[in-house]
Amino acid sequence: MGNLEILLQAPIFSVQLLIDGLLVGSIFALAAYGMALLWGVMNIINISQGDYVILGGYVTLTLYNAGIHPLFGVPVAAVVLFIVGWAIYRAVIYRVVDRDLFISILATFGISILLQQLMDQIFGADIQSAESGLGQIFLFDNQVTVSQIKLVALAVVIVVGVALVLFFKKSRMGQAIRATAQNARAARLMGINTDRVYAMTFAMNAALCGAAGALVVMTWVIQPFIGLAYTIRSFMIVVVAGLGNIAGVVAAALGLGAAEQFAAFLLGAEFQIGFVFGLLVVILLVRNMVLKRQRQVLK
Amino acid sequence: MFQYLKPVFVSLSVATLAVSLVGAAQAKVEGDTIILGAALSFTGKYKTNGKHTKNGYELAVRKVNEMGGVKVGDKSYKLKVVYYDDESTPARGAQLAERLIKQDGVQFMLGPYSSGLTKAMAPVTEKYKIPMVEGNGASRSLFNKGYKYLFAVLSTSEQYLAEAINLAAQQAVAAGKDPADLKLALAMENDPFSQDIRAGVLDDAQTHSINVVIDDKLPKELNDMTVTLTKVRALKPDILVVSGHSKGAATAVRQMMEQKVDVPMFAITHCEAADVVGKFGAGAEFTLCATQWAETMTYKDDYFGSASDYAKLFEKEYGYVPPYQAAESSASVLVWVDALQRANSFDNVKLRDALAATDMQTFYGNINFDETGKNIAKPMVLRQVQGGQYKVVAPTKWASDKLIYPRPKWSER
Amino acid sequence: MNGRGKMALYVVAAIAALLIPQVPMLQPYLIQFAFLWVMILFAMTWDVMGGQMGYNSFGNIVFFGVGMYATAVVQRDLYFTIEEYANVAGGEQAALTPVEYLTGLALGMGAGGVLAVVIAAVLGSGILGLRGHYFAICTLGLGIAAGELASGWDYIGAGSGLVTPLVPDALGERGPFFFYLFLVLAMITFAVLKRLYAGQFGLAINAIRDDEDKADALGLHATRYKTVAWCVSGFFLALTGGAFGNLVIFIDPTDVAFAGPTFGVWMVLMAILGGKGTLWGPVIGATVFHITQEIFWTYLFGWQRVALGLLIVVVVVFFPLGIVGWLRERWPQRFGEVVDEDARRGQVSLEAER
Amino acid sequence: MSAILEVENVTKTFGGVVANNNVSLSVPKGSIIGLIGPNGSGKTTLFNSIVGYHPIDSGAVRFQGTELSRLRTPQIARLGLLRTFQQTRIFGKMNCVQNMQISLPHVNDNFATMLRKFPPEVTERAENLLEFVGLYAKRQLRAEDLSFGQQKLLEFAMALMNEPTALLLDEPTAGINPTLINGLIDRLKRANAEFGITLFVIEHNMRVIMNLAQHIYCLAHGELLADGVPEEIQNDRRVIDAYLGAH
Repeated sequence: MGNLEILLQAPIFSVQLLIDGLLVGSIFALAAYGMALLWGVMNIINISQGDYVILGGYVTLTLYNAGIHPLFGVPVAAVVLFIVGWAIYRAVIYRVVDRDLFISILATFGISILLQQLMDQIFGADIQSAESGLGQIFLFDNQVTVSQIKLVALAVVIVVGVALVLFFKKSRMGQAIRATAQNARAARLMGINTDRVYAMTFAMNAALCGAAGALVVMTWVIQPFIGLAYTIRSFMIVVVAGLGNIAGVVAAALGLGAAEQFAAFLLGAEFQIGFVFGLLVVILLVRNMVLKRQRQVLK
Repeated sequence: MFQYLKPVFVSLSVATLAVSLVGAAQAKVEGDTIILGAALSFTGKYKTNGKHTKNGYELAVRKVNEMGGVKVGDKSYKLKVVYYDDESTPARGAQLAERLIKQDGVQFMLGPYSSGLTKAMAPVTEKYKIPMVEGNGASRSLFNKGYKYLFAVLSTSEQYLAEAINLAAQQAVAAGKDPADLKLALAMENDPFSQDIRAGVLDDAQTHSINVVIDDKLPKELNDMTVTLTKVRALKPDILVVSGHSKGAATAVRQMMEQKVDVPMFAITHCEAADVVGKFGAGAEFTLCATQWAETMTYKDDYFGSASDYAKLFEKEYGYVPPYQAAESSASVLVWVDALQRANSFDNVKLRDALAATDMQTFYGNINFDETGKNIAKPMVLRQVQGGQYKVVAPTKWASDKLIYPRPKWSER
Repeated sequence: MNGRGKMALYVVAAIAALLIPQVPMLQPYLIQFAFLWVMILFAMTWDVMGGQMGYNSFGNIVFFGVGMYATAVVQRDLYFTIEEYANVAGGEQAALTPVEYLTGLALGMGAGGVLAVVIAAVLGSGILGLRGHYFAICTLGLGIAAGELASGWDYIGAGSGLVTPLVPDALGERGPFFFYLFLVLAMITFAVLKRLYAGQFGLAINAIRDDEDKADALGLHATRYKTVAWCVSGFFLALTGGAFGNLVIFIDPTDVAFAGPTFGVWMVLMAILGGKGTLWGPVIGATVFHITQEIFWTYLFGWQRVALGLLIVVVVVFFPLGIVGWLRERWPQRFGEVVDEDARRGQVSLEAER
Repeated sequence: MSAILEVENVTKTFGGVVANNNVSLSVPKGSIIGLIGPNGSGKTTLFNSIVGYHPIDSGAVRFQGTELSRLRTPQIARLGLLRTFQQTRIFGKMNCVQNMQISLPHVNDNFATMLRKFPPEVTERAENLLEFVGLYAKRQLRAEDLSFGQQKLLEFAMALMNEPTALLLDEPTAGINPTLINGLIDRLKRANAEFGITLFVIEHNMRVIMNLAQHIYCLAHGELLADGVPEEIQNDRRVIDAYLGAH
């Protein structure tokens, strides 16, 4: 493994990979938290998660092309995606909330294809990106570079995370969402409009993805067809971290980010996506083995 | 008993299938129109280049029709192209080739976009002995299969960036160094086209005994090559070669600029299609770009005039500077026109022979096919972005400007 | 109708299908039909898992790709060295005699089938322990990971893909050849599945679908049935893949062989559209889907995939029972079912209240 | 009578909550034994421990001399120790006869039997058993279309189809129309007498269990509180307190 030698001889590059990985992971955390929310509250696994991310990227890109600084894209994409999410809930999702899980998986798969194709028609299949204009920080005699936009991403994730925690603790809507997550029927009996809660949850999830997308388009490049990888990453992070555990989600996301960078470096970039999906299979199998050992009572 | 329904369903489905699919054109020549067929990528990852290809075909068809059409026998025919969308996937491409030939009765094929799609369609056209003239399938693996009905107006992919390696070797010699001391880094998309370029570059590196220090394959769904660039920073190669259609070009230029990766020579493909200058401005400066064709070249023909005339016409028509993908597509149509007129017949074997005997000049370059069907009369050109313009720097015959080597460091710009 | 009468109908239908190539009007469409048979095979093999057993797999495409690559590699290595093949394939391959070609194809498909069974058995022991959405997502990951792995493996051509040999001219045109190849494969698959569903196997996997814990509690070898079901599904899908590689000639790892986002999803959609968990549902679903798709392709130029996405959403949300499923709910007696109308009505009103 | 099922010092905890603590009991061959206890006293957990739904922390479970605590549910079922569920579980989309057919004993299954079609004898036996529980007229209905009580009966019939040596019944009369309960008790007794099936029954309905069981164990707070013949249990102070205390 020639690649391993590089790391062993110049360990400084593992610092580079680690920093990159952690910062990249912080962007995953946003989308993953949205997925955990959706899963926990509505019991829906949203395959179109990644496509909301990409759509958020295109919203930001549109601003950027109109001459507005892409950093404004973060809130704007969040708001636009909030509306899109609400609309999608009203059009499709509310019909599948209480149904078989597979129906919702397949329905969101359909939405995913639809969004991809619409983005392809509207924005084109080319790779595009928005320049944040933020520079790089050079460390260790220029051996390690950290792009400031990735630091901004980390800051955004922290701010959003704190805001979410406050939202769930303090606001009425947040409490209603938590109540619905615990027991939708009981919440309904207590007078909570669960339909509104679901709509809100779905829209908030889309908004989180939109914000993540704005960061993605400033950090890397986007094209309409790369959403699925973000969905899978989110799913993995949630499986590892569990539902409703924001600190766990962030930790798992950072870990995945770093693992991916090292895997791509060591195995070769062509295996990066394969690594993510392979890791998913492994994690699920391991999880199942652990669960089997302690499978609890079935009623 | 549901089984009662079976024959009903079978006949129903057969009938529906038949009815839904009948109705397409059933002839290679309809009245005074010659029908050409093409499956192009109107959706999916090759969509942009699919559009360039279609614009190229359409512009040529319109021009030919305006100038009196094609004379076969003593009759003048208009050209018309039937398009299908191959969705950028080879499975669909093969199916569509079949459909164009068997269902629509097309006897004259134009190529799709990308080597992968061409690889999927060529065996089908070959099997039915339908000649196909293509301008966008550059992989040399297309031309070692003994295909007799496939003709490509473009230079094959192993030539794309080979010139860059030669240039670097020359520079090394000029600086009194041994080319064998040069270090080469490759980051090539994992698809037929780029892997072929890689093969060509590796061959040339071998002749100069250049040491390959990085040999990464980029994923098809590429959006980040930080990892490869980290390796570049670690190993400090003298040449970095990246190929991955438009997205490879855009990603590489952007991230090189962002992460301030210094490398003396940086060569890529698809600069024009990805519009790296428009997108990244100064960041694209000093990048070497392989191109099949440049509008500054001095070729000309009766239909379009000179290369720059073509570029002007194209820009007027479609609102953007023609990338070479469009030019080679237009040239493919011109090759068909020439062959049809020389063969003076619609017989596919005669047409094949006429195509094989092609020896002409177009605005795109000289065209003369060898026995494998690839064009050997036209060189690849290497351009460097200098002051926001693409300047031809190699080969010497066409060079308008001198190569700037090494690339200035980011800190010194 | 008695068994003999049914049998006669099947025979008549089979002969009718076999005679399609003799109809001059249909001859240009034989490859279209071949694709249709492939779609039917997709839906039927998926339905073993998703419909009959309730294990919704997005990863069955793995077996398709494995079969395709195995066949292509056998065909390549049987009569050529890799070197030779890279340089003298394609047009020159008329050099293969019909016997050589058919031997290679048969051996290759056989190898692909066996390999798929082995993979299904090995993977199944772990993955089939997952339930519900975990299984669905895991298999989704499996399908994509397989494609990425194939893209990185040089022996099978990596990202550059692999070209399969051409059908020798002596075997006639491509149209009839592949028409019959896939038709026969589809018929065999249909017959085998019909037989499997008729016995204990069918009831067992239905039981697993309805309540796996109960099946466990009754002492059913659930894991064995699940694994065998996956092996059966994988085996026929691998055969399909092997032949499909020869049909499209060029194998691209992610777009043709492990084409999860297209074929992988279509097979699910087709089975649901026709009615999952029924014998005829997948056949009808695939037929309707294929025709719809061809119409979309022809008339919705460039927007066909948008339409496809919409179609998925609409079918899944509004029509989850599928065509045959809907017919069966509507006229259960015609399907040999007896329904307690009072109970049914009671349940409907209960659901309405919910 | 020799013990067919022996539970020795079984302890099971769920994350600190002790569900079963050092429970020992034995079920003699051919008997009908009852298990009672207030809600949450660990009855169902004990059943789950016996049939292998989860590992036990310590202790031993033996069925006809075979140690069960390392086996998994289907293996235990194939030994002839079967259980039914408190929340009835049947195969909803299949009709009653199919439900019965697939409930055949699977102990001799191999790859060849996967393919077998069900011979007329099997169908006949299935129909006889459906007749036995009073579901013959509904045999072609989908199981999910049956009423809750009928589903319970079907589940019982399925268990009989499986030819178990011993049967663990988790609240067989819960949710059943009181007018049908006597009939059910009668059938349980007949199953015990005619088919020789040992029954181990969790039951809340005191009238039923007193009528049915020959010997009764009482659990409270996960521990064995008392055991004895119905009359003893009925008059046992501790049992009465446990039930009252639970309310």
